[in-house]
Amino acid sequence: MADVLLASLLSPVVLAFVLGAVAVAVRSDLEIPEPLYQALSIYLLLAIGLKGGSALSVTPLADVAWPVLGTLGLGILTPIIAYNVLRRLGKMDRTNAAALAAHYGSVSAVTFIAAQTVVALAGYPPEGFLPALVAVLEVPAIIVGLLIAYSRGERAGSWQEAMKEVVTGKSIVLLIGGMAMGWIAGKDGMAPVEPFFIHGFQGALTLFLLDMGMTAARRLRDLKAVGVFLVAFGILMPIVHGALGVWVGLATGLSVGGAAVLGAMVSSASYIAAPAAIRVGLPEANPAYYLTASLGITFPFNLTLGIPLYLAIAQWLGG
Amino acid sequence: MADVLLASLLSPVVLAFVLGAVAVAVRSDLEIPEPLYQALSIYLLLAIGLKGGSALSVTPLADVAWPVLGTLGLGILTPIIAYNVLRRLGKMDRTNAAALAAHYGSVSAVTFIAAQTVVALAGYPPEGFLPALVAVLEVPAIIVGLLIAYSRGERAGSWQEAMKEVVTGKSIVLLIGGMAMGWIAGKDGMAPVEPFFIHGFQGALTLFLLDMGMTAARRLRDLKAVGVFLVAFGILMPIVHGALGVWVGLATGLSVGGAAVLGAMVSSASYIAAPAAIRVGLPEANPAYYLTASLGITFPFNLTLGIPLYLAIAQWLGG
Amino acid sequence: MADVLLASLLSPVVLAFVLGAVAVAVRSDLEIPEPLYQALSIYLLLAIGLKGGSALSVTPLADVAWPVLGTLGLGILTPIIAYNVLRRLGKMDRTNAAALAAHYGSVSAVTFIAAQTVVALAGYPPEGFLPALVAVLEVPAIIVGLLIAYSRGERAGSWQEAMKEVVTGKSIVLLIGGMAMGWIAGKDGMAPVEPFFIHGFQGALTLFLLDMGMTAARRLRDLKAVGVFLVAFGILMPIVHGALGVWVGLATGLSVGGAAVLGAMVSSASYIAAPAAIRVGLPEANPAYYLTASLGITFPFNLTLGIPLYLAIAQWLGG
Amino acid sequence: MYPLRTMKTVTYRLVTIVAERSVRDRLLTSIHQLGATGHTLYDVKGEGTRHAGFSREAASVKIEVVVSPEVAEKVVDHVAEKYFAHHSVIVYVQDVEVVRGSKYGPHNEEA
Amino acid sequence: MYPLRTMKTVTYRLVTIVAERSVRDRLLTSIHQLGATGHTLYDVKGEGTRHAGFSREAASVKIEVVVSPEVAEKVVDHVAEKYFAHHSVIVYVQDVEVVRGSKYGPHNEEA
Amino acid sequence: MYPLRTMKTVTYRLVTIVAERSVRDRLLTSIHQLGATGHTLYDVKGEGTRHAGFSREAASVKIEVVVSPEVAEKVVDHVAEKYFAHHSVIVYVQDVEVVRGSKYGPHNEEA
Ligand SMILES: Nc1ncnc2c1ncn2[C@@H]1O[C@H](COP(=O)(O)O)[C@@H](O)[C@H]1O
Ligand SMILES: Nc1ncnc2c1ncn2[C@@H]1O[C@H](COP(=O)(O)O)[C@@H](O)[C@H]1O
Ligand SMILES: Nc1ncnc2c1ncn2[C@@H]1O[C@H](COP(=O)(O)O)[C@@H](O)[C@H]1O
Ligand code: NA
Ligand code: NA
Ligand code: NA
Repeated sequence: MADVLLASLLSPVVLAFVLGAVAVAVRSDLEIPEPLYQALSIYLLLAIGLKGGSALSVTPLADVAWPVLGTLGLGILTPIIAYNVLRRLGKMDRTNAAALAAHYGSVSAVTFIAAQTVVALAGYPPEGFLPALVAVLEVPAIIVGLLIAYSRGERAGSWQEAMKEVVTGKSIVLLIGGMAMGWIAGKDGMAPVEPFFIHGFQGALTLFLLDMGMTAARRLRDLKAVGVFLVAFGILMPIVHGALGVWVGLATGLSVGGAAVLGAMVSSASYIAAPAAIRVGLPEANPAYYLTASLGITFPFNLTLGIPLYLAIAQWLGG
Repeated sequence: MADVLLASLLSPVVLAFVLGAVAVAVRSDLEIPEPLYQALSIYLLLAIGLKGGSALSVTPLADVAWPVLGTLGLGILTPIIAYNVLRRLGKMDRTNAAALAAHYGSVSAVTFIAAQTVVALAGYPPEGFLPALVAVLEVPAIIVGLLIAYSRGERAGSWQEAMKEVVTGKSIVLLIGGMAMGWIAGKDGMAPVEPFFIHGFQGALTLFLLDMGMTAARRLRDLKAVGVFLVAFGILMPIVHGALGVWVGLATGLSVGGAAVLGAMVSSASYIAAPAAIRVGLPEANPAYYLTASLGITFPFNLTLGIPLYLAIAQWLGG
Repeated sequence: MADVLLASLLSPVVLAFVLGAVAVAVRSDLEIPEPLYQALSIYLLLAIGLKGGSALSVTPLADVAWPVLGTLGLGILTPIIAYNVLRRLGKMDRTNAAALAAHYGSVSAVTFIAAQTVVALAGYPPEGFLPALVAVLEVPAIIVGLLIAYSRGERAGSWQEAMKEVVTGKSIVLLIGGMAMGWIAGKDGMAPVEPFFIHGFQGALTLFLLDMGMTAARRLRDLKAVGVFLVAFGILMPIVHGALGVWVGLATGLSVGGAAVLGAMVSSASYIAAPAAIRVGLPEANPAYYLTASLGITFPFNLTLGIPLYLAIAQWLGG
Repeated sequence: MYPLRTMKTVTYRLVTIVAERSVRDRLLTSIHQLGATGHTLYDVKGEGTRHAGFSREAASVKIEVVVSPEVAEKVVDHVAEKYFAHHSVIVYVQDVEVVRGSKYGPHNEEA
Repeated sequence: MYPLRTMKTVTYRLVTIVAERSVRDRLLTSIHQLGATGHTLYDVKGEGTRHAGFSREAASVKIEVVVSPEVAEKVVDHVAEKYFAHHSVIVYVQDVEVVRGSKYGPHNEEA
Repeated sequence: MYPLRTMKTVTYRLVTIVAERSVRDRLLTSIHQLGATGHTLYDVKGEGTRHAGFSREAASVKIEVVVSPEVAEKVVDHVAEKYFAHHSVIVYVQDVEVVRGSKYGPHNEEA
């Protein structure tokens, strides 16, 4: 595991994240222009979709069915776990607990990508269709989180608007759209776009993580507003969810690599789709909580220590 | 032809166009940032130019001369055809007819690229110097369209400003500039920039078409303002021009693939150079007409059905 | 040398610079969107750093130590030379002389890249660790320039703010950060990001130089404000500094190619880091002087004639 | 004030809204329903008393509408009622002199 | 109004133009010919009564100029005469208080 | 002026600064120290009497702050004193009517 941990920590992708954080810490005038950030995130989501779709096109349905069902179950179960932990142990109010539950039940695409890379490098190539699971995992938890909140009192937001945001949000459109494209075009059809979407992928991800490092470091300034409990939650909840994800992955027939990646996905907290939907559906929840926890604590934890940990769990359970 | 049609319809490039249109239809919050759109269009135009220029550098002048002359003729003839169709059959006023004529006589670079790809995949690799024909086809029709309008009454715009826009517009500068660069640098000089400009091309085009799909779908909302005649014009005029283009291509010595691509070029309607020049020279023409017809009707038609059709015509005439 | 000169002048990179200048000259509406410019400059600086760092990781310290010391010396010496030339021969006031000295003592990363490419193509592959020298050369001259100004009277700017800008400016953060990343990740760790950062490099540079050509041409409009002396300075000073750089390079053990590149670096004038720091530390200096000289005169001179000249000097001294 | 002499000008109201992006589309819909005949918008960055900076995704947008005093009032009321409690939004109003007044909707008064 | 006490301020006019991009360069040339000593511009998106959205290529640009009342009048007249008939353009004018008035051209009155 | 009837509005001051980017961060710090409770900013391009265009790197930034008249005065004074001599900077002030006045800092007068 030390090997994997080291290889993971010393990859350009993680180092770029660190560099971004350092740039903020030393108050450099480095800035990633907003359109570049948006361009990279469109590119990454579409690329994941394309890759997953073209892999799906050569995977028998039977291999995919159980993992999909398992992931769906996790998408419903994990926000409920998170909500209860926050309410009971954290004494958090309903609104903010529901908002955080939506985030921690959903998934961070970048964590998924990083996990895929690390796990493959460690010699456990994961199944190619995993991006389909990202799409499956993204939505349900946000709906569950909103349902919890809306079933417990008047809300300032709009349920319909929030649902519309959930299902037509850009990350789901690009992910599912990309998968459809990859699936229809198939391996052969994808060949001409591979240099752009496949070979360029890790490099583009490096630039993206430079930006993520800057954003995460800026969020850390809000840390005191957030409190000790939420910091602990941001590290321990992912470990619980991650272990659960690994176990479900192995139980539904995924390889050790695939289960480790599913663990990382389940452990991760959304920072694109969930914030967008929660802002519309639950505007009274405090963004400082869910953004700081998800971007400032859980994402860096998973990127550095979490992923190797989930792989270790997968090796131990499934080896 | 069914094969080609299918391969064309199911390529990532066309699928991306469809995805863009779907995103608009479901009112997704997906947005392609303006600078990304501009960056992609600079990249694509320069890349076409570079490729064409380096191909030209190894082509004997004799092979190019006739196709260039033929294309020039088409650039003068097709706007006159289009103008007369619009005036006589469509009873359209002079200003709008001249504006549309300029658009349908000029060329859409993206249609050209798509045609090149489809035709090559179908086993009919077109001549490498075709980008030179794009440059030749772009300008004359816009001048013809403006001449028609200016020779028929007082105009609100400025002839000089419009001419300046025509010859120094960004698409012509990048296309001709790129060709000069590619021609001077030659095949060897181009080698270091190939990974960026050649291998990355299809992928960048995919992203660009995602945006085009969104723009086209938005334009379709203006469809009722445009009327039935213009919809029919937007489909039938390209077929006529396309057939003419194929025939001239074969007559001037192009291969079946080259003639099919020339057909697609001639059939296509400009949506960068012509609108820019017409807005300056004929501001009284209604942009809703020419943009909706060119972007909302003709472009999607060519991308999906037109290109395979022109190839079929080329196979039939030239086979 | 004629060969090298020709190959250099006819490379896509230089041609793109010329195309940019032509676009401005004909008043084209071509515009490189600001975020694209920023994205390219982030990419290029990070890529240079990564490449240099991974080369450093396999270079014995002994090979690097002398060139680093020599470069440091040049970073201190050349601004002093430039200052005295400007004061004594040019009769320039202290503030503007100090500002120009800072620029001409520091380094232009793009000139460095262009030199590397030309020299390698000419059959003299330079040492891989040269980007480390860029980082070493960038900072000292700016500090020397500011020191000269601040030791000679009251200043409108802020010394602290300027120092902060110097050491946390984006170009130094990306260059040194990239080097650290490349050094830690090593050759193997870099492999996944190579298609993006290494293979795509020359193409991205081509786009960047299109923009540089436009900027340089716009600066030339200020030429009369700048005067004959400064035009001569912008051509002759680089030749002197370049020859010095070549000589120091050979004396500290660099290969002919490495010494030529060091010559180009030393001869070049900064146009990112120095202007940013000088604007903060010496706001009373006139930007028209240092920007026009550095971007409008010295950069084009080096890109076209300078680099082949330094290579010729290196061949002659070191052959 | 220096009334323009040549062209006939009318005084309308310029309502400026700076808001987190998540409310942009809803705001635009409401503004047009309340009677605006057009709008101008662009992305901005900002800091305020609520706006904790959000993530990058949640930068702000600025919306400007030239409207009659009556519509201006309705827009301000709408924004205050619907968004002040839970969203990062500010709104302010100024007078502007325009030519071609009718373009911005009916209006009974003149400058 | 709350006149600034410390620095001496003068009231000038802020002319704001929102126009389709195709007229940008011609507008800027005219504005400077009419007497403006500077301008500020940025890209915006918008909708109005004419502006059918054009294509992406034809998004709008906003131009702001601080000028004397006389120049303001000329600029508004020019825009109205040359562009209102066929282009997507709006123009409006406001008072602004500036320090260093002379910077924006000659002007006989004070706040 | 057409005072808004429904919501209670207060007149504050909108201070607009257009400056070369190199002074952005220092300006923001000072503005907040002088009493602003928020700000809005965005990138612009411009030309003026000093602004020789700089390089691309030195395009301009526009900063807008809604503040009380007292703070407005301090901000204008600060900008004039610190930046007019050597930097490309303009500043101008306008009245704006706001709802929720207290949000922008204490203020003794009303519209
Ligand atoms: N005093 C102010 N001056 C200018 N803009 C402000 C001010 N306060 C807030 N804003 C803008 O309004 C947005 C929302 O403000 P808030 O609701 O206070 O977070 C901020 O992001 C700023 O862009
Ligand atoms: N009522 C309005 N309020 C604010 N901006 C407007 C308004 N009407 C038009 N605009 C802006 O002016 C541009 C041209 O308007 P139009 O000529 O009506 O198409 C639009 O794209 C908008 O950006
Ligand atoms: N008369 C003006 N109207 C509008 N903006 C101006 C004016 N003068 C200067 N500016 C803006 O203020 C910046 C600095 O101006 P200056 O200090 O004159 O170079 C310029 O880049 C413009 O964006
Ligand atoms: Na999760
Ligand atoms: Na055509
Ligand atoms: Na130097």
